[in-house]
Amino acid sequence: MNIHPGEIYKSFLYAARFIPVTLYITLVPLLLCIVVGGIIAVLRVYRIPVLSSILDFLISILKGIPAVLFLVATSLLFATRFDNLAKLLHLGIRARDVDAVYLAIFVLTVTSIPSLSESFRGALLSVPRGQYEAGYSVGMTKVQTFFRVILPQAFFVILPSLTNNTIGLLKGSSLVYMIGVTDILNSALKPANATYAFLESYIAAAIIYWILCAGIELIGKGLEVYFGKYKRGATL
Amino acid sequence: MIELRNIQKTFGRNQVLRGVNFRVEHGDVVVVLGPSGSGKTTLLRCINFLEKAEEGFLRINNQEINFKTASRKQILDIRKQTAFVFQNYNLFQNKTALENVTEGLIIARKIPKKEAEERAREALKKVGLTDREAYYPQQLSGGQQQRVGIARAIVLNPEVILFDEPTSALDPELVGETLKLIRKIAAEGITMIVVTHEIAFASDVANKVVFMDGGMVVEEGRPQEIFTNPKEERTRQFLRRILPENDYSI
Amino acid sequence: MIELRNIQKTFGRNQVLRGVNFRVEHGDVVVVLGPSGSGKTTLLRCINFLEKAEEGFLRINNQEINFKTASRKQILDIRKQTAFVFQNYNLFQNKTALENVTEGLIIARKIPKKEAEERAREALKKVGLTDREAYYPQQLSGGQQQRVGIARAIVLNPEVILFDEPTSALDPELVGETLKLIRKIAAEGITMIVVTHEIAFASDVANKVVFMDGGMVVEEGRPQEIFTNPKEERTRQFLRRILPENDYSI
Amino acid sequence: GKKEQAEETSSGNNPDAKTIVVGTGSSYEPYCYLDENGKLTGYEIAVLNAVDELLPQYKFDIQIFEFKNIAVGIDAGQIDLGAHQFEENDERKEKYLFSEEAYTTYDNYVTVAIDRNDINGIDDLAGKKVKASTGGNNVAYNLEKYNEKHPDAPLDIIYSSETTEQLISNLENGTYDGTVLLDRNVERYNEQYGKRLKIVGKPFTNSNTYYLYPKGAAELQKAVDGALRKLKKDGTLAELSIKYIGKDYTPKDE
Amino acid sequence: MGPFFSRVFEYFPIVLRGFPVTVRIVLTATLAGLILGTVLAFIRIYKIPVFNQAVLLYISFVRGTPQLVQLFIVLYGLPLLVVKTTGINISRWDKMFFVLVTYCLNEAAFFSESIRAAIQAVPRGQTEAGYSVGLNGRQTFFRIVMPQAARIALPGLGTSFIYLFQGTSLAYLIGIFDIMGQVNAIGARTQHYIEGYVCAGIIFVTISVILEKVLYRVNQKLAYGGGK
Ligand SMILES: Nc1ncnc2c1ncn2[C@@H]1O[C@H](COP(=O)(O)OP(=O)(O)OP(=O)(O)O)[C@@H](O)[C@H]1O
Ligand SMILES: Nc1ncnc2c1ncn2[C@@H]1O[C@H](COP(=O)(O)OP(=O)(O)OP(=O)(O)O)[C@@H](O)[C@H]1O
Ligand SMILES: [Mg+2]
Ligand SMILES: [Mg+2]
Repeated sequence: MNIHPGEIYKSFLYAARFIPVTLYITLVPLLLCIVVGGIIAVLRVYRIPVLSSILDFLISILKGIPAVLFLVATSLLFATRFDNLAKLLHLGIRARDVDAVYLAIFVLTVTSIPSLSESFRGALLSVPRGQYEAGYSVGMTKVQTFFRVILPQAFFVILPSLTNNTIGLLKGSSLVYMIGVTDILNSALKPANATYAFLESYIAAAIIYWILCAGIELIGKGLEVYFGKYKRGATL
Repeated sequence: MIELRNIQKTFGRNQVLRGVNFRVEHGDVVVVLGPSGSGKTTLLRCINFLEKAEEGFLRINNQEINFKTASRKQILDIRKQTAFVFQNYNLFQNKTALENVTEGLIIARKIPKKEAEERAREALKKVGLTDREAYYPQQLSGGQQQRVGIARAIVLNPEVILFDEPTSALDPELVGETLKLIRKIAAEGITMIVVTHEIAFASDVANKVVFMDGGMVVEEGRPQEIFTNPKEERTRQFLRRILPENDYSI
Repeated sequence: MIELRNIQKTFGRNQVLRGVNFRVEHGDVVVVLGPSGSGKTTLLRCINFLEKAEEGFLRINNQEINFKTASRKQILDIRKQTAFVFQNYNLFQNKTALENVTEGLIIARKIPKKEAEERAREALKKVGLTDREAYYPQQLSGGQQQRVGIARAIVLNPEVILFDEPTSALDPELVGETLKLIRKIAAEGITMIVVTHEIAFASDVANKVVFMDGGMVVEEGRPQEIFTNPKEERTRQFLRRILPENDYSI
Repeated sequence: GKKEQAEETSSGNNPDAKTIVVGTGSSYEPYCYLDENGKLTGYEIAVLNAVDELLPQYKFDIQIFEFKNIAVGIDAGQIDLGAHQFEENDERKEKYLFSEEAYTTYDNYVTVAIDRNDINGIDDLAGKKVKASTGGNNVAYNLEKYNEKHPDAPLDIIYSSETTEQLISNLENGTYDGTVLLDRNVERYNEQYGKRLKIVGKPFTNSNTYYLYPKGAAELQKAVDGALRKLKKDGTLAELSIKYIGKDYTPKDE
Repeated sequence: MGPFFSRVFEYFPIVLRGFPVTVRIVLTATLAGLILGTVLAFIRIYKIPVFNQAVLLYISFVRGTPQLVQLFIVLYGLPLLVVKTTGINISRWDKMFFVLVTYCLNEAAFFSESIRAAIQAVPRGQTEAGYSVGLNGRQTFFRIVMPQAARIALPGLGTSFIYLFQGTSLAYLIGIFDIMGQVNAIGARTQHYIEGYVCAGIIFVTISVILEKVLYRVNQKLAYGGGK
């Protein structure tokens, strides 16, 4: 094996500067997904007529659309149509003024919604019926019961898969290099332009990813302990 | 005063309640008896609107509600006058004993937190759990959980408390304690409808026993009458099976 | 004949069984009584090796086994002579009633499928479930599930059947039925150890009552003796709480 | 089925021939790509086969890797020769061995949208957005070098790896002001998408492409260089260039 | 838009050539991943010393690093390991082998956690009931616990199965043309990428919708009379 540690170090320094970018395009979509995926899951769990069947179908379609197709199609449509639309609406903004990061966030959010929403759905379904009824029986409305009783319990259940989803998003976010957003992986490769030390670049990126993922797992475990405090010292 | 008139409830094609009528005076304790599947739980759930009956009227004091046309607001109103104690407790798993009791007060009744906690502590004291207020349900024994469930109900100061087999998930030794507690609350003049198979409790505490079968009230009356001299054959048959002087011969 | 000698079991630092001794003659029915946590379940589980006791001897007929040194083979042997009926049924959820009963015969006893099914059908008939053989546990009522559990035990033709509160999860009406069934099996001369709080059943069916507390046998004797004239204060106290002539006054 | 192609043309009748694992790509038309039938083809492949033909002591086993992974494979000692239009520079030479003999010219030009008239050379792009990609050949390297030399008026280099269609659209809508491409690639894009791009000014870089070897493969390098020289001399290389790329892009020795 | 769709039609059969390759990777990785994942799950459940720590490290590595790096390790590291330990040179084996190994190891790590959760979700009483009728540990696991755990794990496994169809593109990086590989090859040849992606999208969406239906059926079947 012909590995130059110096190149790893160089790539590491390059890539480390882009940790914030990767975290940004991971965590913002994650938050958006939690909100949107959560709402979709709620609509499906409460079996809102018509809407929930439409969502069932849309989710299974969306699951099948490869992220790169979505990315390329979105960015193409954006590049070719946005200016016309903006002119039509008399907006001063043009495609070139829009930071590709926003496009990246949009695409990563939409493509991650199915798995997030599925995790949420499973978690919501795992809260026993009796918990809803207990809420109603003390006079709380559906909404109050949901936010005060069901959600906190579902959140505990969803945490392991949320950790999984976050890690998936983190690693999957390097895709947005296809629209000019530079993240950890692609900045790690930059020094290799000069040297072709791609192996070293990949190793550097892997180290950073591993550290970040370990951190995410740690946070996940911490949240599990925190939100699961009602399970601690369970005697029954 | 609570009055049920012609309550009907169907699940799919299965009519579970076929027009139930009865009346409970203020401060009375009614025990509902009946074989499994006769609709006792469903009846209680309908009164608390956990299930929506298709037909019938419910009158609590001077407020009458038609199940067919009940509005959201009316439902919430009725729920404020009724409280439910579940067979399997159904405590909020993510809340401590104290929070379980304050939740309805603070969120549904909009009572300031401080006052709510005061009242909750009082209720917990009544059920003998003062020292357990910071415990989560999973850290409590079945009997303790059920007592928190009872505290959660009485703290709301409802017109009527509905108990669905409050002791059937408890260890035999704890059954007595819990029934004692219910008796104590009854003594305070709170109206109660209790589904239970504890005949001794019923004879002792109830003002009225309602025997249901097949979604209808078959017979009702004072406990002594029903237990010692049931009029209906179906009641007699049921009591024979359930009374402790059971005969195990084949 | 089954004999337990000095059975000791510790969970962590909590010694749950502190040297239990008793003896059951062939064909006898022993009822084990005692407050919650006294170690009744643990004792049964040790006999079936669901839990491994640290100390003690178990003798079934002429075979004696030392818990300390029991080998895998010995454990399987013992399990073949004992059968367990669980409080919450524990039927195999992925198997029909019939398959639940044949499973042990076919897989553990290597009996040909056809013969196993014949024997299983007979057992199901004995518990009155001939028409339910193709149902999955989730499609059966609690009482029916418990009867499948009993069929699963008797089909193995064990030396002793261990029942852990076989009726405590059942509807009161079904309790009688199930106890009747157990009595019927007892009449066939199968040795049984039954943990139950059903005093009426114990008085009627048991040859012997064993009262446990704190991991030890406090008192044992014939039911009439124990129930009407317990020697130990602890036994008296317990019976006062549990007997149906309960007093609910505070 | 990548091995067969190598075998049918290589001097496979020599049983003592040493197998050389050649790493090339599959997504750089017209150098190395799959034709409609899924067969690996292109200028690189043709030249490799011609070289193999001339070297009875070697048997080329052409395998497909993604551009960057060829270097990784060489690092790992599993690829003996990389052929993917590699350009050389000093940094690369420290880590790898390049062929002495170049086999393609590689002239890059500043490229802009066709109706863009304000940019006539690299200096006009100062402060403007220039698209480049990592994991490619020398373009990004030279753009960075340019910035080092012009710290007062640097280019705003944006790294990306979009599809051709995205690139053209982004040059048109001003997301990028320009990029640097091979003149012949610009022609191809214009053929596919209508005349939407143009090259401006004189070449941004003049360079050539070489084979990439691990350090210490001098013997193989010498032999291949010899074969290349022969192919250049007898005109085969030029022929292949015309056949596959459309014009003669073989380097003329001064 | 006319030429766009005619290109989609033209490319579709070519993209479809990658289908068997994708299916082969997906099926192999899923099957082997399930088996290996179950073994890993057991190591975690029984907390077998040393192995447990090793498995934890392994899962964390697989979850935490880019798949491409894992492919390098398998492609270049595994032959080194094998040649050192057994003297067999596997470095020239079909590259498909290495792709399969990479995906298997990857899936195993991800599956093991869901499998572990599913096995632990089957009530302890089921195992005890098995013992009480005289089954041994292995019999109890395969006949009682596993069929029930399967149902619990199924939704999660099904989703990752669907995603795996789209995620086999490592193969392309070393010259094996799965569906996405074919799309890239077409893109490289014609400069038209999006049409190929659309073809792939059609295939994947079809698979996703069909699988969803199949999963629903299997789920019903594994419900053992429990309905929904
Ligand atoms: N959500 C439901 N959907 C369909 N059928 C239901 C539902 N809830 C109850 N039932 C049916 O309604 C009937 C009455 O049930 P209910 O629980 O009210 O009986 P019960 O008298 O409380 O019996 P038990 O003593 O066993 O608690 C039963 O046949 C039951 O199967
Ligand atoms: N697996 C275990 N780990 C730790 N402690 C245990 C375990 N199983 C039982 N115990 C403890 O052992 C004691 C005896 O339990 P056991 O279940 O045998 O009592 P029991 O007499 O059957 O009570 P009950 O009437 O409530 O069923 C209890 O204090 C219980 O908490
Ligand atoms: Mg009920
Ligand atoms: Mg017990």
